Amino acid sequence: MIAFLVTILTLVAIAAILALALNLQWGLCGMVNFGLVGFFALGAYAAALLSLAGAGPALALLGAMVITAACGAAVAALSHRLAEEYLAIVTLGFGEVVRLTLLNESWLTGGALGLPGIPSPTLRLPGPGGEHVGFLVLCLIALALAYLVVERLARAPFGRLMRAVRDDDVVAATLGKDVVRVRIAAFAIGCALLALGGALHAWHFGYIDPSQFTPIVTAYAFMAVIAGGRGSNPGILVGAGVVMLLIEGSRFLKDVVDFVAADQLAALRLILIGAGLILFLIYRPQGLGREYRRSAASFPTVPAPASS
Amino acid sequence: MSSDVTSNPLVSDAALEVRGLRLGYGATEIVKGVDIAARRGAVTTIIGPNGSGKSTLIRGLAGLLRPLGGSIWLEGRDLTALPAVRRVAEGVGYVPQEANIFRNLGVAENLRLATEFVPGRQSSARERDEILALFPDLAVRGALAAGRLSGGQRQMLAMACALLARPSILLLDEPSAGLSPRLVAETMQTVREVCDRGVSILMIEQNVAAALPVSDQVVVLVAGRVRLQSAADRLLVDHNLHRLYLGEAA
Amino acid sequence: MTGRKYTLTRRHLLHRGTAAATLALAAPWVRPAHAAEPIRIGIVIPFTGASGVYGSEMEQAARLVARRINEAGGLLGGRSLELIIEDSESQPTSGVVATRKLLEVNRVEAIIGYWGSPIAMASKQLLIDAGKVMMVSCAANAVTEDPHDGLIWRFQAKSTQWGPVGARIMLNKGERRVAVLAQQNPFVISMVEPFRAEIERQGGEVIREVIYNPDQPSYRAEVEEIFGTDPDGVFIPGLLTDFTSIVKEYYRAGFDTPITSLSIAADANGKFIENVGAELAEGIHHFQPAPPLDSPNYKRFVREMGAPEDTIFLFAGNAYDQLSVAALAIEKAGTTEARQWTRVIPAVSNPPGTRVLDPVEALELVRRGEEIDFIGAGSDCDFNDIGDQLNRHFLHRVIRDGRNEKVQVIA
Amino acid sequence: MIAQLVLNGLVTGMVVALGAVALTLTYSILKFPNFAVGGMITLGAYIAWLVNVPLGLPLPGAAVLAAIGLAAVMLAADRFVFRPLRDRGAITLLVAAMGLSLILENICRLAFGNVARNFDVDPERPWRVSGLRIHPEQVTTAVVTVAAMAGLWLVLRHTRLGRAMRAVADNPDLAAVRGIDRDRVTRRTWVLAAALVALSGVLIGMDRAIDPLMGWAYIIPVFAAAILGGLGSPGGAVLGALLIGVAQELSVLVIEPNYRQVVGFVAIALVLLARPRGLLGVEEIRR
Repeated sequence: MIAFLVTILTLVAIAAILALALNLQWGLCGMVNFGLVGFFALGAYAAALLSLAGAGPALALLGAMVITAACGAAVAALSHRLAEEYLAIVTLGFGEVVRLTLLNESWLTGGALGLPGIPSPTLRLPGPGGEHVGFLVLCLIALALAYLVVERLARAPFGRLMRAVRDDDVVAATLGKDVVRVRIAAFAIGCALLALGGALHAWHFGYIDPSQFTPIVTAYAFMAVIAGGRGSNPGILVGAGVVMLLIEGSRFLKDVVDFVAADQLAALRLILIGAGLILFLIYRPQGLGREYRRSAASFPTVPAPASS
Repeated sequence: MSSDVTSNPLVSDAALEVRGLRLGYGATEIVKGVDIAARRGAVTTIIGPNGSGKSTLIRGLAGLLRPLGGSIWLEGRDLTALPAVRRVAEGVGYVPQEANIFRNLGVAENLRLATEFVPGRQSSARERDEILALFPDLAVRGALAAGRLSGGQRQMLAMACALLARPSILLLDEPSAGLSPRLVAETMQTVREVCDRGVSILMIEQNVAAALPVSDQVVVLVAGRVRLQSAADRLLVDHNLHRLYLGEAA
Repeated sequence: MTGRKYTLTRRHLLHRGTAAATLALAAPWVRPAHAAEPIRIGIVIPFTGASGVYGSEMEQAARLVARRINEAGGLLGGRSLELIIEDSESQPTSGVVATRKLLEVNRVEAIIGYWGSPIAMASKQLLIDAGKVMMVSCAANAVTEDPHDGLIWRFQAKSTQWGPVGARIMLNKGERRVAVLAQQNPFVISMVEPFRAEIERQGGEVIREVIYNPDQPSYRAEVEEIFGTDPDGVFIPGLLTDFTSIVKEYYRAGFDTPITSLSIAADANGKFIENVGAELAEGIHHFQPAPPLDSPNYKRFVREMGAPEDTIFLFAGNAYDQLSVAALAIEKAGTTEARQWTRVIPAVSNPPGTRVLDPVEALELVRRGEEIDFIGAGSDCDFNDIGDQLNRHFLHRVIRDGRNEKVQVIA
Repeated sequence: MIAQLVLNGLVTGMVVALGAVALTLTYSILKFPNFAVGGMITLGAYIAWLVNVPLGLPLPGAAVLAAIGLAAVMLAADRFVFRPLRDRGAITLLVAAMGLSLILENICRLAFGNVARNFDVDPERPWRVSGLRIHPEQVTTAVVTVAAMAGLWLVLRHTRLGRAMRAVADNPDLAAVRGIDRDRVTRRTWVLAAALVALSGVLIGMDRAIDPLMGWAYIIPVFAAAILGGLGSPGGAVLGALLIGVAQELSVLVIEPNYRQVVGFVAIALVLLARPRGLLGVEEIRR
């Protein structure tokens, strides 16, 4: 049981890094990244390929983060003139392009067969399953670093600028700030964090293939940010934990519930996840965090703030 | 805070009466308890510096914001709880600033929509002709998308649409905004004419110089509160008041 | 159709009732200290996602074995088999978490199922590290290639064994200029090269090869592309859903080039013909590793599964065999220690010995100390030294008038 | 060959067009991209299947019942999901729609399992018209799509509801001031959109097979079409769908077919760079 908890915590740590990255991009800066899983996959594959080529963990991680951040910057630069909804579909498209490339360029990525035997950095701690605990410690360190980076960015003048950009890019622009640069930088930093998550994922599983990187990963990250409260970094940690516990904890449901078939239970689980998401949005819009700022929420006759 | 002029609702000659109205977005209160009485058959103009809450106030009167407190009465009926979509049938006409017509719909469709969804306030053909006669500039092709009209034509179309639903009070949000000086004068003249035909008017204006001559009554709004409510001619001659309440805006 | 679904469900409920009772008795917090502890076996199979269609039949088959063995007194002198079933969601990451949970929380002795090569690939190291037995139903060669301490057993023909069979079937039909339309997935992709090699070895030619992504909105472009080259025949290894769409598209586009496919696509327990109707399915050749169709054991298995008599289960049989072989090996080794009983698997499943078809009978023989050669419901269950199955026979069938007709068995 | 590809592309585009138009309708009234369209396609197809196969009603009748059934579901969704969230901004609604899609898709899985299903229609061989292969289902698709589009055009242009919808889309505040009840218009928009999506689900089900993932496979082309045409513009959505359909089919002449889904995106990216509001998108009103 302890060992399984270690597994779950490792997954929570990785999920939390993804959620922090999304919070930086969307929560703080208002940039919807529906292609999150694409950047995550890119980071995982880059780290895996570099690790397999014999690069050390630090070099592999750095390489993955640089490559992914560059792609993120390119996507953000390409779509900087687009309204929120359009960025959503461009990033979604980018994610799809990544998936198809990983699937079809088998000379590099192993195609559908994936990349097995990825060497991972180890931190062997004493005791049974020590290497799992050791890896968890590495993930927690990475999470802590990611948290510090995002939190510092949020508190720095840069962070205030990002919030200004999110709340009203026209205002931010007239303030003479280089909105485009801020958006691109924030998006690229977010993508670098996604690559960090990807590298940890690749190392954790030791085997990656395209079917691990489906849009549901993006959905989970959004759920974590919503549950945690958009814009609130401490909330995000809680949110990622709650979401992963719901997803993985519901596995235990079928050890207890025995009156529906397993395939039906699996469908039921996803229904509950969807319903939980909606209920959270309706009844806990501020999420579990406290820094959620929202106005005009209680006026049914007020139209939604203009989306552009 | 109370205004200089207090009205007695029972014996009021006010078309629209506002008592202790508070409006805002979320926790932010912008209009902080105002009392206004817009006299029947008169032009009442609300002036005040930027950020004084004029636009919030008029949106609240139109029903686009739910009041945080206070009440709104039109011809003795309580409108406070009614949303915008119901106030029009009660006789509230509203011409927003700038986005005051359906840009992607034709001119004819705009005019048709003016009354199509307002139960019981259809104007007769004669009234209709009379109203449209006030706006000669609108003699354009009906299928023309309203967004392609000039700024002045749009303002005219918007007012015509509001009038077609035969309002008891017409709320105008800065009718002069974005118009050339010649058009401002024309617009103000039209406002006066409309009022003279028996429609009470409550308007917001930044352009005090243009608005005062056609106004009967002036309300000065500062920081969400009514600082002064008085007859327009009094304000027009009182240069101290001018400086004091209107500052550079005058 | 729906009617059958409901009876299955009712049957499910009955099984589940028993299972629930077993579970309740076995739950650690109510278990009396002296009661025999159940032997836990995990199952990781897909119930959702792209291959979600195969999970239920495998679950049902495994429960069948567990129930029969438990009713006959269990293993090792009265210990019952307890199954813990996890959904792989057709996804490696979920499969890994499921595997971890089974190993670390449920402390199972073996995990069976593993439909889908990526899931097995991602999970196998965990089982090797834990020293538990893994029994897979997937075909990618890589699963058994690396050293695995004799812990991994494949209850399925390897991908590379499938390809040449398809090639021979097409060559036998006289198709020499052939084309391949294959789904991008590890199982299918690894059979394409051996297919091409076999075609070329026998003097044929693969004139066009198109790989398509699973879950595409449509396959129109692929169909135009591949049939437009006017080959003698087209090999379409795919899965049921995409194959259904492809055949509909092919028919409506007016093509008539002969098609050869896999039975998981073109039969799929009769679902394919049900999907497209007899006219479209007419003349499609398909093949798969054959279960011992004529054995009484297989016939009874089909009956117990509540399916029509002529159903050819591919994966349900695997789950049935996996649990049977695991039970026999545990009984034979006299221990639940995985590293020990995994070594006696060939002893119960490979010749020599009495050929025995029924797991409960086989257990009897094992207890009496006899040498046995277990013949399963999915295959003969004979393995080589890296855990791959030997002597897979392939059944080649063709669809005529809405029915699958046996053409030949290919060794 | 090229003519055949263009024809195939047009038919693919038509299937996508219905969903894209529905998306654009809900977008113009509710101001958020409705990601639930994937789950709606799936549910619509399954309702039609339920009526068509187990209950044995002919497919046209099944399609009508599917439209009604899906409309009822979406009215409930509007009441319990979208209305409470209406003022929370587009992205909150969008994420809620994703959650709804997950629910709808898995309700289908819960009720019908993962096995692919098919309608009870006899497939037919194509006609050959001067070298082109045209099959009856393509004609059905074209007729249904064109009829639905024409009907929608009539509704939008020449009915009270159509004017109200366009007014709300154009300027929701002003529409309220003109006495147009946005909630009513919203509900009717859901009904129209659900009917279109259900039809599209039926056409997709005819084209390929019905399975719980079918909506997912179409969500990206549907969005691509709607955005290419300019969210909020029904004509644009049709144009975008046809363009994407044709471009995807033609792309196999130059690239491997398994990359053709990328083509749609490259096209979108290029068009959006040149015209950030899409082909026929309208300038949003800024206050």
